This record gives sequence, C-alpha cells and structure tokens, in this order.
Amino acid sequence: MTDVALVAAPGHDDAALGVDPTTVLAGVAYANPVFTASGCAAAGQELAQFFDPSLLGGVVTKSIMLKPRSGRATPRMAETPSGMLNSIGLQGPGIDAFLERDLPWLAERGIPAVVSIAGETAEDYVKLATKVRGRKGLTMLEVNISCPNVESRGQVFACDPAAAAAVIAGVRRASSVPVFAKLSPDVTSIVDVAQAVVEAGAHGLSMINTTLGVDINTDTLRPTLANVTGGLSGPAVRPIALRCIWQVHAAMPEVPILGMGGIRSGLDALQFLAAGASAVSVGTAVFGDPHAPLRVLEELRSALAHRGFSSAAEVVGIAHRPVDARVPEGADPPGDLPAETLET
Amino acid sequence: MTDVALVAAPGHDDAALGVDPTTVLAGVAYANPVFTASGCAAAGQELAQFFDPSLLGGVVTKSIMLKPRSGRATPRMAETPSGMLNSIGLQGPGIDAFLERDLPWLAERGIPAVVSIAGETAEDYVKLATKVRGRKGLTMLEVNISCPNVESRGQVFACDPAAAAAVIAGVRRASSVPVFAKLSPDVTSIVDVAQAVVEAGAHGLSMINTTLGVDINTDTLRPTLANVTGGLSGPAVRPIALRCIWQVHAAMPEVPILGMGGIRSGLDALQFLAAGASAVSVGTAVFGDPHAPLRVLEELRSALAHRGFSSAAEVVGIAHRPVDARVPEGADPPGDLPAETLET
Amino acid sequence: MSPVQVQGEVLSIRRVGDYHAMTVVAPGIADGARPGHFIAVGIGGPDSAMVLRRAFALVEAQDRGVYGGTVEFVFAVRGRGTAWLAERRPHDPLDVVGPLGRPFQLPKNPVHAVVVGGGYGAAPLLALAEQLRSRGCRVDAVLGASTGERLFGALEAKRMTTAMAITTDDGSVGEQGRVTDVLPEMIERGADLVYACGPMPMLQAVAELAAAYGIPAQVAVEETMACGIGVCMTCVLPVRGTDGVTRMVRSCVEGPVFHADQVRFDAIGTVPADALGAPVVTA
Amino acid sequence: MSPVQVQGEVLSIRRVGDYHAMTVVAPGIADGARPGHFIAVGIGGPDSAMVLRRAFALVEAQDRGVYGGTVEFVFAVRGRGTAWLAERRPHDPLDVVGPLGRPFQLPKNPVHAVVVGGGYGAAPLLALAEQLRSRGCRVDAVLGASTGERLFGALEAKRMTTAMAITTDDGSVGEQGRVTDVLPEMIERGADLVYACGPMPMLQAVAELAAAYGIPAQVAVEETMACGIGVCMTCVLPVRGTDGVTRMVRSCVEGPVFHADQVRFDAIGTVPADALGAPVVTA
Ligand SMILES: Cc1cc2nc3c(=O)[nH]c(=O)nc-3n(C[C@H](O)[C@H](O)[C@H](O)COP(=O)(O)OP(=O)(O)OC[C@H]3O[C@@H](n4cnc5c(N)ncnc54)[C@H](O)[C@@H]3O)c2cc1C
Ligand SMILES: Cc1cc2nc3c(=O)[nH]c(=O)nc-3n(C[C@H](O)[C@H](O)[C@H](O)COP(=O)(O)OP(=O)(O)OC[C@H]3O[C@@H](n4cnc5c(N)ncnc54)[C@H](O)[C@@H]3O)c2cc1C
Ligand SMILES: Cc1cc2nc3c(=O)[nH]c(=O)nc-3n(C[C@H](O)[C@H](O)[C@H](O)COP(=O)(O)O)c2cc1C
Ligand SMILES: Cc1cc2nc3c(=O)[nH]c(=O)nc-3n(C[C@H](O)[C@H](O)[C@H](O)COP(=O)(O)O)c2cc1C
Ligand code: FES
Ligand code: FES
Repeated sequence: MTDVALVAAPGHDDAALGVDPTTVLAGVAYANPVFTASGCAAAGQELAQFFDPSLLGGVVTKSIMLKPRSGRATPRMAETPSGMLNSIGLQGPGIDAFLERDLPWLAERGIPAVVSIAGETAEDYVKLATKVRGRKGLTMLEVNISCPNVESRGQVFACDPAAAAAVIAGVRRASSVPVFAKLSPDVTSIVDVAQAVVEAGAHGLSMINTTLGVDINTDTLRPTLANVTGGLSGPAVRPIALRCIWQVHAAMPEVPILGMGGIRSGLDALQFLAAGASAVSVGTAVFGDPHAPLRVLEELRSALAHRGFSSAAEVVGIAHRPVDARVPEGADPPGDLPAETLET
Repeated sequence: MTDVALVAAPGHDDAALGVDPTTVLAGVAYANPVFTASGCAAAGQELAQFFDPSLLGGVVTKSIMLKPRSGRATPRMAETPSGMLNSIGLQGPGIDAFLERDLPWLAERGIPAVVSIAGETAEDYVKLATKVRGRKGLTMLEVNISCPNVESRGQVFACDPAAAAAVIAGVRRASSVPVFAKLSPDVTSIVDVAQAVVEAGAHGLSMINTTLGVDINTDTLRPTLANVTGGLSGPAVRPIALRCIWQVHAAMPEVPILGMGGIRSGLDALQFLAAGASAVSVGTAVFGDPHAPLRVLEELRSALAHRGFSSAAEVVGIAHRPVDARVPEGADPPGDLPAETLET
Repeated sequence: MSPVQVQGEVLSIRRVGDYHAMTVVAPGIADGARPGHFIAVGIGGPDSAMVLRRAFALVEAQDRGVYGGTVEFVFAVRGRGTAWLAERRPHDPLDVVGPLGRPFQLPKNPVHAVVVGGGYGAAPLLALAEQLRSRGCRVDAVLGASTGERLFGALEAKRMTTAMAITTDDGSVGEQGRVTDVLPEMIERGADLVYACGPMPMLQAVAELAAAYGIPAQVAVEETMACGIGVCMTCVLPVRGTDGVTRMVRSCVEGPVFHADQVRFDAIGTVPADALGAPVVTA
Repeated sequence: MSPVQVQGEVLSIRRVGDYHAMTVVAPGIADGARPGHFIAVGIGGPDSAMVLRRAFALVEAQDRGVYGGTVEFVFAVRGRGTAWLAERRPHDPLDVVGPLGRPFQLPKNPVHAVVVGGGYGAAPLLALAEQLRSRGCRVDAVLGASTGERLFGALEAKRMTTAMAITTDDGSVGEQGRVTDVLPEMIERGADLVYACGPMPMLQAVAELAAAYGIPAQVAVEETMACGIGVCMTCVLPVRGTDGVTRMVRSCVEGPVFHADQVRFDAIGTVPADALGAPVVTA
C-alpha cells in the first residue's frame, strides 16, 4: 500500500530555514515572495480552510470594481492543455462591500493585502484608489488594466500605452501605497507599455495577466465559453510570462516586478525570480491544489537552500548575469546539475 | 498482457469513407485538409520512413532563405508544459540546394508542396518567390514573415502591418501560385495585420507561428536556450491559435486560412476547421508521434462522419453560426454529446 | 466542518452498468460529510496536462473502519479526465479534496419525502434516503435514466424506500418515459417535500412540479467547476435570494444543493437582466 | 533499415546501481538495429504535459524469442520524463520509435579496439564489443563514472574484453581518476582504433588522445533532441565534413556516432564563425 496522507502545511526542510525569504516591493517589505493571484483566491477566506494565508507574502484580492457586478454568462471556463480559459467578467460585490467585509478580514489576521482594482474608465480607477486609500491592511494596489475602456470603443487599457498611462497617473495621485500596473501579454511590445506606465508613475509591474484564447466544443461545434473568448492561464503560459518579465527586466532592471503565469512549483517560482521578478503570484495552480501557494513557498525555500543561496533577494534577475559573475558564497555550484554531466 | 502493435497507417473507419475530405485553398484543391507544418517535417523525406506523405493534403516545407544558413547556437529547444520552445534560427541549405534536391523529391512523388520562404529584407522574399516560380510540385507559397527585418532595426515583419504588407505585395507580384502570409500571434491586433496583408494581395493566411517565450534552467539559473528567447509551440498554444483564427475569420470570412498551433488529434483539427480554417498544419505533434499528421487526418474524418457531416468543407467556420442554423442533412445531432446530459 | 486535501489510495473500482464506482481510502474526508456534499479529485498527477480537479457527489463516506476512512463515488466517463479515472486500479494514489459544498437540508420532523434521481444523480440520494429514514421519514423514490445501464442505485433505493418508480427513455427498465411522468403520482401519495439530483432540465421539471403541488424541493445542481472551493467564480448560476434579489451564486460553496424555488432555471446559462450587477457591459 | 513506431509493453525494469535497466517488448525495432543506434520513447501517454520523446541508446535488441522482439536500455533519472519512466512496471504500455541514428562503423579487418564508456555511456559499447569480438577483433575497455553506483556494464565488459580498466572520480571502484588517465596505457598496448560514448568533455578528451596517438576514434554524442528523426534541427553540432567545410549537422540522423576528428569539440554549443551559413545575423 502506498502512503495515504493528509495534506497540510508542507514539511519544513531544515536547510530552507537558513534562507532569508523576505522580499521588498517598491519599499514595502513582505515576509516572503509568494502571493496569491488576483481572481484565483477571492479575498483569502476560502483558502484559510486549507492553510493560514498569513504564512504567504500576501494575498492579492480579486479585482474589485465600483459597483456590484454579475460577471458573464456560463460556461465561463474551459480546460485546455496545461491550462484553462476563463471569462468570469470580473464578477464581484463592488468596492463598498469589499471594504466592509473582505479587507477587514485580511487586516484582522495580519495578512498583507494587495488590492486589485478594475474600472471601465480612467475615472473609475481613481475613485477606487481614493476609496481604498488609508484602509487598514492595504499594502499595495495592483491595477488591473486588462479591462475594456468604455470611453475608447472597448479597447483594452493595457493594449494602449497612452490609455494605460492615463489610468496609472490618476491612481498614482490618489494612492498612498505603491501602485503596480498589471500588464497584458497581448501586445506587440510589452516593454513599450511597461515604459509608459512607469513614466506615468507606476512603482512596479505585475506580469502577466491572462492571454486571450478560444476553445471550440467538439460536440456542439460552438465556442465552449458563452463569451466566445477567455483568458488563458496555467502552466501553458509560463514561457510567455517569463519572456515578458525577461524583456521588461532587461529594459528596466530597477522596476520591481510581481511575476505570475503558470507557477505550480517552487522551481517555477525560482525561474520567475531569476528572470527578474521580486515576488510571484500563484493563480491557476490553486484550482488543482488548494495548498499550492504555501507549497510553492516551501519548495522555493528548499530550492534556494540547495543551490547555496542565503536569501531570495539575491536570485532576483540572476539569469541576466553570466554564470561566472555570480556564484554565491558557500554555494555548491552548479546546484542540482546531474553528476552525470560532470563525471570522467 | 496488453497488445503490442506496430504503428502503421491508422486503421480506416468505414464511416469515414463517406466523408469528402477535399479542401480548396485560394482556388487550389487538395485531397484533404491536413498538412505538415513548416519546420516540423523538413521537406518530407524523413517522415516518409513512417508513412506515405502523399496521403496528406500537402507538405509545408521548412522556411527556406536565399543562402545556406547555420541557425543558432545550441541548446535550441526546451520542453515546457504541453509545449516546447525552439530557437532553430532558420537553419537550412538555401534556396538553390532546396530547388535542386528537396522540391524535386516531393514533385516526383506527387506530393503537393507548399513552399515556405523567409528573408531578411522585403527584397529577399521577392527573389525567393521568383526563384521558386513555375517549379514543378509547387502549389502554394507560405510567406514566413516572423523574421527580423534587418532594414528596420530587427523589428519582425509580422509585427508591423506596413512591413508585412510590403513583403506580401512583392511576393504576390512575383508568384504564380497562391500566396499565404504566415502571421505571428505576438501583436496587439492580429486582425490589423491580417487586413494589411490581404489588402497587399495575400490570397490567404497561415496562423499561427510560434509565440515568443523564455525558459530558465533551474540548475544554471540561466536561460535554457542559448538564444534566450524561443518560439512556443504545441498543445499549450492551441487556444491562442484558435483565438487568432476566430478573430480573423470573423473579420474576413472570405479569406482562406491554413490553421496551426497545437494540433495533436482529429478533434483538435476539427476545432480549427470550425473556427474558420480551411485546412490545418500539424507541427510539434510530429516530434511526439511521427505518424501524427496521418493519424490526425484519419481521426478528423471519423469525427466528421460521426457528427453526420459528408464533407470537411461544410464545417469550415461553422462555430461562427448558431447551432439551429446549421444542422447538416442526415446528421445525428448533437454528435457525441454524452447521453447523460439528455436523459430524463 | 472544513474540507481537507488527502493523498488517498484507490481501494476498489468496479463497473456498475455504464458507470464506474470507486472507493478511495481518504481519511479525514468523512468527518462531517453529509448527503449532498461532493469531492474534487486530482487528475493525472503532477505531469498531467489536465490541471483542474473533477467533482463527484459522495455516495458514501466512512470515517473509520479497517481502512481508516473511505469515500465512495460513482462516475460516468465523459471526457479525458473521467477516462483517466476509469483506468485507476487498486493501490493507485488519488488526490481528493472534500467534503465540499452545502449538503441537503434535513427536515426537523418525520415528514414524507420523495427523492428523484436522474442517471448518476441518484448517487447522493441513497445516503440521503437512509438519513431521512433514520429520522422517521417516509421516503419514496423515482429514479430515471436514458437506459437501464445508466440507472444507478435502484437496488439500494428499493431497500430503503416505501414506494419506488423507475423510468427509462428507452423503456429497457421500468416505465418508458421520464421521471416527471411518474413523479405526480408519487407526490400525490402525500409527499411533503422533494429532493432531486440529475441533469438541469430534469431539475427544472421537478422544480415546476413541486411548485405546482405547493411543496418545497431541494435540488443538487451540476455546473462546470474549476476550483470547487469558492475562489474562481466559474460555477455560478442565477439564484433568487430571500431578499428577492437574483445573484450569480457559486454552486460549489453556496450549492450544489439549492431550494428549487430560488433557482432561476429559466435563466441558467445567462445573466438575467434583473440580476445584481447585470447587465455585463465590459470585461 | 527504416525506423518503426511500436506500441510496446514493459517486460522488466530493474535497478542497476544508480540506473534503471528496462526491457520492452517492441517487435520490429530489432530488425536492423546495430550498436550505436538509439530509440526514442514516448512519455506519459496522450494526456501528458510532456510532449517530446526521450532518447536512449540501445543496450541490446533481440528480433525474436519468446516475446517476439525486445529492446533493452539503461537510463539515469534526470528530469520529469526519466522519473516517469522509472515508475513504469511490467505490462505497462510504452511507445517506442527506433532504431534511430547511425551506428558505430565496424572495421573490416580484425583490428585491436578500445571501447571507452562514461557512466551510462557504456550502454551501446557492450553490444559493440561483442560484435567486434565476433569479427576477430581484440577489444579492451575503459569504463569510468563519478562513483561505482554510476558504472554500467563492468561485469559484461570484463567478460568480452581482453584488458579492462575502471576509473571513478571518488575512487570507490577501480582507480581514482578519469578514463583519460588510463586510456594512454590501453592505447599503448597496440590499439588501432577507439570507440567512445559518454559526456561531451570526456569525448573531447578521448578524441584528443586518439589524435595524439594518431589512431581513429568514433564517438557517440548526446545532444538535446526534440524529434529524434531528423525533422526539427534542434540536435545539431558543428562537424567538419570531408570537404573541410564545417556544418551544423543533426546528431539524430547523421549521428549520434561521428568520426572524432570531424567533431568541432571546441565549438560545441556555438556556431563557429567558419561554419556554413554562419554567422547568424537574424531570426
Ligand atoms: C457538484 C458536482 C457533482 C458531480 N457529481 C458527479 C457524479 O457523482 N458522477 C459523475 O459522473 N459526474 C459528476 N459530476 C460531473 C463531473 O464533474 C464531470 O463529468 C467531470 O468533471 C467531467 O470530467 P472529464 O474530464 O471527463 O470531462 P471534460 O469535459 O474533459 O472536463 C473538462 C473540464 O470541465 C469540467 N467539467 C466538465 N463537465 C463538467 C460537469 N458536468 N460538472 C463539473 N465540471 C465539469 C471538468 O472538471 C474539467 O475541468 C459532478 C459535477 C459537479 C459539479
Ligand atoms: C542519442 C542519445 C542517447 C542517449 N542515451 C541515453 C542512455 O542510454 N541513458 C540515459 O540515461 N540517457 C541517455 N540519453 C539522455 C536522455 O535522453 C536524457 O537524459 C533524457 O532525455 C532526459 O529526459 P528528462 O525528462 O529526464 O529530462 P528533462 O531535462 O526534463 O528533459 C526535457 C527535454 O529535454 C530533452 N533532453 C534533456 N536532456 C537531454 C539529453 N541529455 N539528451 C537528449 N535530450 C535531452 C528531453 O528529451 C526532453 O525533451 C541519450 C540522449 C541521446 C541524444
Ligand atoms: C479564474 C480566474 C480569474 C482571474 N481574475 C482576475 C482578476 O480579477 N484580476 C486580475 O488582475 N487577474 C485575474 N486573473 C489572472 C490571474 O491573476 C493571473 O494573472 C493569470 O491567471 C496568470 O497566472 P496563473 O497562470 O498562475 O493563473 C484571473 C485568472 C483566473 C484563472
Ligand atoms: C522546431 C520548429 C521549427 C519551426 N520552424 C518554422 C519555420 O521554419 N517556418 C515557419 O513558418 N514556422 C516554423 N515553425 C512554426 C510551426 O510551423 C508552427 O507554426 C508552430 O509550431 C505552431 O504549430 P504546432 O504547435 O503544431 O507546432 C517551427 C516550429 C517548430 C516547433
Ligand atoms: S468552482 Fe470555483 S468558485 Fe465554484
Ligand atoms: S532531434 Fe530533431 S533533427 Fe535531430
């Protein structure tokens, strides 16, 4: 018989205890670099059934809008190879209910909140930032600009550097905490959009939001999603996310990045840090494994320890530097490289 | 003991024999809608060890350039969840050797050739089209515009509607066979690029080329690919490919599409036809299963038969039409829909 | 009661008509599990291209015994995930999360109930019928399916009910027809309430009948789910609250069991114009 | 001889030190298989997130017998694909393509050969040694590895060679050191040619030694492969042709066995500036 085991907090790896996991995003220190992803953890309550969310770097809440919102018709999701499409349509209770019910829940438990906001006009975003301003528990704003701009024929803000910059400039003025712009990969040049929002005042960047996809139901021969298109997420998009982060970090190494897109393991998270992210969000992986964020954190700490690093911070962006320029002190280079490639 | 079997041409499904698989791309009739994908079948010789390529709709050859080309340094590939990255860098023998050795091989065997051409300048493409013009076996040109334009700071042709249109206009003038422009999904609006190349004279569109990605080696903490970035392909990108085809077919239903991106089964191919492709290319799947193109064809024919269709042509774009407007004659609607959802 | 995630082990799998019945050693899940709860099963292991769990109603959950806690469920092979599941063999590992959702509400008094199951929808009704009986309720049952091979639990149901009717679309077992053809007769025997689980059109028809007879009904719905734990918002359907307001509610945490008269069956698959936050104008 | 694709079945899997040795019933592959050929194995089935095959050198291929054709290979667990393979059990299905590549070239005359294997690189050398012997060659062997657990085939090699030396990095078995520490002595016993398989740095060192002694060497290289059948161009390395021109050649179809003096070891992992079609300016 194989072992049957209750999955709880993953077992601590002693070596991992020597690793300093803290990370700093635009001046705000977090206990570690693993967060939930917006829209994949609601506001933390449900995950608390499985593990203590205060063990994470923080909880990124589902993008909230000014008013209650019903979202789109069902079916809202389709599983695809190593990923899924969703077209939730930002269903949510609206900012007032969120501030009354959800944010206090996080604040009371000492869980750092990254509040994600979404609007239909640049003005919406400013109003949202103003409403959230100064609330207990709030540590950072993540501005979801992958929303259609109703004032510009539904063109998505994130696909238009000028519109994206306008949103960020307004939010920046209204916010007392760091402002991270969440970018869409569905653009010809993500570096252009990144530069525009950073110039407009973004303290940092979240990358990536989902990439647009379609699935056709092979029985009905109609799109699987009621909304036809949906956002692709999960391990399938990991190389795209890493590419975006790589490009933007190469162009603007000083801008902090919260990375996401297909992270399912500690080694995945390590890839994101090495590509230039200072912290990561775990999204779709939660649906397959409700313990995923905590497991990713523990696996990441072990992976860092076994590679001879004493902190998470020192690997941020390390993949941009040649190998011989950066062997950490006391390391066992080259990490887990199979002995086979070294022998005789 | 399970059955051990030699994999040869997949067994014919009798019902599938009643399905007319022919397809027409810009006036050229092909025996069926399943092709190889450029760069995933060389020029057909190697696959002939496994099955007779003349059973396919045609062979799309590896993009050929004017001169011999060494390609990029290794490692040139990384496996990713349900996909892979490649950075081959268009290694090839150059057009003269191709015309002397590879195209005749296809022509002698009666295998319809779709010749893919790639250049560094708009002029390169015209020269290539001129060289190929009138060659025996040539049925269509696929113009791979996902190449850096050396005259425009390495900006990829396919990411700039004007540059893409210039290439296509030149090729169109030089070509005696239909010209298909192969588009990259890495643009803010694929419909804009599609419109530009169609206005410039493209008879049809091939979609999609790979999408740009990065993988980090978690042992060396350096990019896995020597070239850092590579093109993502395989089942992971299928929803992106279907989305591109959906959008372009919705905007320009009269433009024929050769669809590709993650096709591994007949049902995958069916999704592409339903989304608007008149034919499909099977690429990365060949690496996992050298019989894949032929298997996909047989599975597609069976799937069409079991859904009551008498031809492949009638499902092209069908997903854009409401279900009640298009039940084919003699069909068993709703196909393979699980009886469970219909009972009591 | 809070759900747990367990690395379980397949104890047995057997065919039941067109279905597969699987028992999994998964200690901890049974604690607090009640009829109507469901579990979510991981598919294919860490290298699988299938990243989402599959939801199944609990047929039974035992919190102790030789194997130290087991769960049983029954499933139809529909797509790749259930095909994979059907290939599992005893001793194979299986990752299970549960118990999930809100179970059926039991009446405080020993009333007369009818349970109505369509296909594998009978799965959660067997344990329910047993609990109703142990509370002194009279339980009648109507089970239906497209064919006899897709009837589930008829023998067990027969044992624990006072009256039972079976319908199949093809008439291969029981009466030819649908559960709603025989349900009126069952209700007329004096039923106080109805419990139903099965395909949405069946639930809608049952809800309409119960309403016509003026008795309450509880229905367990089946909506496509990505997470099963309330964090993704994929599994919603329009439900009218006690305040009269229709909301798109998550069937995984606020369901799968709902009061039939609150479900907006007419509007399933849409966002009704009068729903809170409707209409959807943008992303 | 043309490769075939076979839905095979695992006959046995056993640990050999740090490695796993697997025998698969896969009729058809053995026809025409020669030492140095490799096979490519499908990983994880149709729902696997791993879409590419894994390449392994043939240890042995039998084209008949009780099981009607088997292949044997030995592998180290490196990443997820080989981890999956190590979990296979007898009767599990396994999709195998082979024989692939170009095998070792055998001398026409009964010469004196040395085979040099590093780690599992010894795999294709055992059958090679046997064939050399059956042609009247004298065969000596040098096997090396990081540790004794990573030596493969030492017993078998001992049986079929005249002289044999073993080296390990940690000295746990044989002499402490590398194969190239003892290879000169072996060559000096009168070797006419060298065959080698193992990690690239070892092959390079062996090639240099053979060149220094003025005898030919054949090396079986290992490059990352996506297709294994010559259609993808991922597996290239710089090889100087008989015309003196360096080309990036596919190791899956033009290799994995090459004449050592033609491989541009100094330039592995790069495109040397003098290669045909270099330098790469664009996509
Ligand atoms: C609360 C609940 C209880 C259920 N109980 C049972 C049961 O007891 N027996 C049984 O056979 N089936 C039950 N189902 C349906 C079962 O979950 C689906 O048949 C199964 O998920 C299909 O998976 P697949 O991989 O075969 O199909 P696919 O179509 O390949 O699945 C693709 C994706 O869609 C999701 N999905 C597809 N259909 C459904 C569906 N009907 N409901 C939820 N998710 C779906 C899957 O979870 C998966 O993520 C239940 C569903 C729910 C929501
Ligand atoms: C001709 C040839 C013969 C080989 N013979 C043997 C053998 O007899 N025994 C043995 O243990 N190993 C052998 N290898 C190496 C073996 O193919 C790799 O160890 C294996 O592919 C790693 O797969 P993975 O999933 O564990 O690793 P991962 O790193 O997860 O593999 C990821 C991808 O990279 C490819 N890849 C990674 N490393 C290699 C590599 N070294 N060579 C080729 N492809 C690679 C894999 O095929 C896969 O597509 C041989 C390789 C070649 C090319
Ligand atoms: C069901 C679902 C809902 C999501 N909702 C939001 C959202 O409200 N706001 C947002 O910025 N991103 C949203 N996302 C995107 C994720 O936050 C994340 O950027 C993306 O899914 C990639 O990460 P992953 O692959 O780990 O999921 C959502 C993703 C999913 C799957
Ligand atoms: C190894 C490899 C090489 C490729 N080479 C070319 C090429 O030369 N020209 C081209 O237009 N596309 C090339 N492609 C892209 C494919 O033709 C195809 O558009 C893409 O891979 C998506 O299809 P797939 O997922 O079925 O592979 C290549 C893809 C791969 C994986
Ligand atoms: S399935 Fe995710 S909220 Fe219900
Ligand atoms: S591995 Fe594809 S050409 Fe060699």
